[in-house]
Amino acid sequence: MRTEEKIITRSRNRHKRLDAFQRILLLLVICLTTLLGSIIWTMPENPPGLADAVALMQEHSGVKSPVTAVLLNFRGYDTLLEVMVLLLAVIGAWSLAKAHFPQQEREANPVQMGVVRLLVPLMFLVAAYLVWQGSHLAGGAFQGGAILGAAGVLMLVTELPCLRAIPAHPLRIGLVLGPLIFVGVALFCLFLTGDLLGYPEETAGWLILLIEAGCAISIGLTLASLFAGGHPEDERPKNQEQAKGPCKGERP
Amino acid sequence: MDAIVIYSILTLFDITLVLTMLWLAWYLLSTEDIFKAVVLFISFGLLMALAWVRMRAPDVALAEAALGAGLTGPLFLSALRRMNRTRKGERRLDSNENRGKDHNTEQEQA
Amino acid sequence: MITTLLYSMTGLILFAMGLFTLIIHSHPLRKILAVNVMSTGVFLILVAAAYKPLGLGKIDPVPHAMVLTGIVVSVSVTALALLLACRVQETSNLDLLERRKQEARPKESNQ
Amino acid sequence: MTAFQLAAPAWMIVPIILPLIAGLFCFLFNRRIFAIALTAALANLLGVCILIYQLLFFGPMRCHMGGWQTPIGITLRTDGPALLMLLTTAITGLAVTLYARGYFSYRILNPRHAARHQQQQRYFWPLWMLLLTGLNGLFLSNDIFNLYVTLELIAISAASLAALSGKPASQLAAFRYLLVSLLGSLTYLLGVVFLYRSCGVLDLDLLQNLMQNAPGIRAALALMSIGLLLKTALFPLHFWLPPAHANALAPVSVILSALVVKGSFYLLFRFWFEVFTPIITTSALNFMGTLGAIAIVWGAIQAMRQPRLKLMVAYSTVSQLGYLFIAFPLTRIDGNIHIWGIVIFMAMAHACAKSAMFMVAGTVFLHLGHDRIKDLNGIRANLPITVFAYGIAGVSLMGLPPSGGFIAKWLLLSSALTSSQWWWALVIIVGSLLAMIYVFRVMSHFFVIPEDYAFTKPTPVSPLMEWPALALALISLLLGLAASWPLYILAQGNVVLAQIFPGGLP
Repeated sequence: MRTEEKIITRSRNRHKRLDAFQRILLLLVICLTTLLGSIIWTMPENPPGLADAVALMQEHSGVKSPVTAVLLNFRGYDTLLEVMVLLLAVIGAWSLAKAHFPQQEREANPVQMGVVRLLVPLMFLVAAYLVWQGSHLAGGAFQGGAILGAAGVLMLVTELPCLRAIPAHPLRIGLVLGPLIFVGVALFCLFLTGDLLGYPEETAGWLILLIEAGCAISIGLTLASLFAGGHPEDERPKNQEQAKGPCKGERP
Repeated sequence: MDAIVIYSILTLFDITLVLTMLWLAWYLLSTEDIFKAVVLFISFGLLMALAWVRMRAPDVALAEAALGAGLTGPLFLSALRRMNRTRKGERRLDSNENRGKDHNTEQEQA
Repeated sequence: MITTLLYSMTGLILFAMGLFTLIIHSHPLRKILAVNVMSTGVFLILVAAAYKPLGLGKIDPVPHAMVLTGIVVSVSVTALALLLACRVQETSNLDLLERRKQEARPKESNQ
Repeated sequence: MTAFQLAAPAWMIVPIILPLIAGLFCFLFNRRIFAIALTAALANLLGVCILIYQLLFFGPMRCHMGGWQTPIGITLRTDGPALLMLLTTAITGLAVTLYARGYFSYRILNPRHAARHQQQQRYFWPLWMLLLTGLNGLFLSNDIFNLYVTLELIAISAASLAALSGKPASQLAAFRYLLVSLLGSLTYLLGVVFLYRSCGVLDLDLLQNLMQNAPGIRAALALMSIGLLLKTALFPLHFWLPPAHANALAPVSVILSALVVKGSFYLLFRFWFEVFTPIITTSALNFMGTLGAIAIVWGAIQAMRQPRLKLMVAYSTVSQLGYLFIAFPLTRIDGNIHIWGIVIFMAMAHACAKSAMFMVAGTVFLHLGHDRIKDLNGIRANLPITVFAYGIAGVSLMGLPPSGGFIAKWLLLSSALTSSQWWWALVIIVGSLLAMIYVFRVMSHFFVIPEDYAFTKPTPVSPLMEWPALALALISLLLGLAASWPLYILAQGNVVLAQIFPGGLP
């Protein structure tokens, strides 16, 4: 602990002066930035892009918003993998520690409770609206999911007693719901059209909305679980009750 | 004439926004106090949302506002709180009050 | 095109500042903050390239989709890194404590 | 049902979507996780075999995701190098899956920490399956932004796996590993941004056609290369690798060392020798070769000095990665003939041999409770198969005939000599000698049985822990005998190679 303490105090009392290594590094970074900056400076004024190509195919995508079209139709495979990245973050977090809840029940602050009662339903509504309008305006699964996640964070901050008892299995189902729907739709399209995620043109809009709804729920749960910072209370092997080995992350 | 006025106002806005962002970023990266840095990071995220709107990227702006301010900030704050609590907990453990409870340090195989 | 250039340069400077901080600072939270600033810089360059003033052509939606993907990825990675940083501190503190205990009674210690 | 004809490119998604679904189910269910993972690993191998069959009979293929053509859609593609990497991943992955089963069941038998070990196993499977998804996606993808997403997928799952053991050292190493991976990904992404601004497309084929010597493209190449080098742990950037690989659980070390670093290396190599070839300069190639040479010697010297077996194997990875980079400067003069063969051979042989080595290290650790090299005496009496596997894998690492490592080094040597760049040949020979020293140093401890050695009753080690290691070691040994077969696959669809060996390789 002494060394830890020392490191901490050293970083606290860091002097403004830089040592030799840091100066060299600073010089290097400045050179790099200048070089890259000059390259950007000389780049052509109208960079080539895919705007026209996307606009050309827009009407076949089933949605009116170009960003949603790119995200869920033209480059839907990217988004599928990215939803997996989110899920991976939760699996990684659950493997690291147990969620932190204070040991004793605490009487919730009435002001906080009032805020939660007022805000959380409102946030659910906003999230649903964002997912719905994602097909023609700004919005979509990520934005809706982020709002849902923020609602979850709000509830976690208030330390609602009901959150402590959330069982692991339904939570897991909720977390994989979005990815499962996504994969399911992708394989369904494979059967129908021979291409993974190759939506039939007339139903593309509805399939995209289905994926977005599922993903929004999962993303919201994912972000809230990440905030909770670990796996739920009862996430413990079933048949090993006698071996009361302490879970990692359990702290006195 | 009008176009020029709008253009110069916009450019002025751009320069202000950019300078504020750079200053904020520099400040949050160099300040001694981590808590202050996190709070500054949240406001930096909000400014970024403004910049995305200016870049005509409303989708990104929405995501940044919700994720940057609504989630990343609380994440950092809770991590900071957890770290501080650990340091306090360590002191308590250090004075041998809870000797029996520090079970997750048993040397493990592999 | 001054706007594109302005924001691109800002993004580049943000990237450089983040990089510098990431290398020289030792506090884990500051490192994670630095990575976040860096990623914001990269996204800014990407979106600035797609910018067209109102009425001067279409905006390229592909970079926007890419940035959206990137933001969500960076949030999840940030969360994981923060948790890992907390775990590092918790386990290393307890480990040091344990080691000192073992040093205090070296006879009983058995690897 | 065009999707299910054997000639259909849609088969390409099998190695991606199957581990993905398996990962989801492994996370969702509490029981039968191993059955799910094993099924996925077997089906993955089968899928790769189908893809190889396709390549041999129908040639390289492109699969347009969602049916969208290249400028806006994402394309997957198969060719010789990608399929050989996929095959290596599938075989090693299957062996790791079996080994991990044996490893975890052995540890759960220990009642003291059963709950913790069970929990580790619980999360190991979904993380490993999703890592496999990321790797397969990386080898197949033909789109620079999609490659970024797969890189992130790999980075997060690899860092989580590295932290799985819960020991303080592993957590710190994993944190550092995560940060380095993130830095690498971000630098890569900045390169992608520069490339998109210069060319306006994301597909590798289209980029190849647009390649010109513009400053923006050069900057993009430099940034992407730095990002990937950081992930591949080439010499000055290797600092994060030994702690992360040596402190992880044994199956995780296998995955990280044999497969994960190969992913970013494969990407780097493909960029340099396929997409950006017109703007690569000789000095850049020589620079990479020099770094590789330093890595070979430095890694080997460090490996010789390590007190612990796992650390030694980890430093040996640093050294062996250097051979992959020493191939760079030999290409220009050699006219691109051998280069893919050398590199893919080296990667395959190293993946098999190094996984066998890490499996051996893990088994020894479980058996003895430590892996200090000087106290390993006499383990041969208790773990004969494991020690045998170590010896064979060592042969491949040293590059003795008939191993796959020998073929790769022989190809390297011959191109170095024919292009009269003898200094690279010198480095290769010195590296092999050093490898011999560090392999034999451990071997001598395995075999020497001191006089006062007390033969303890051997604790039964699951056969699942011993046989996969031996199988992989044998594969890396026999790779040299069957060398013409991978080279034949490599020649499919490769214009240069096909001209040289019209009827396949002798």
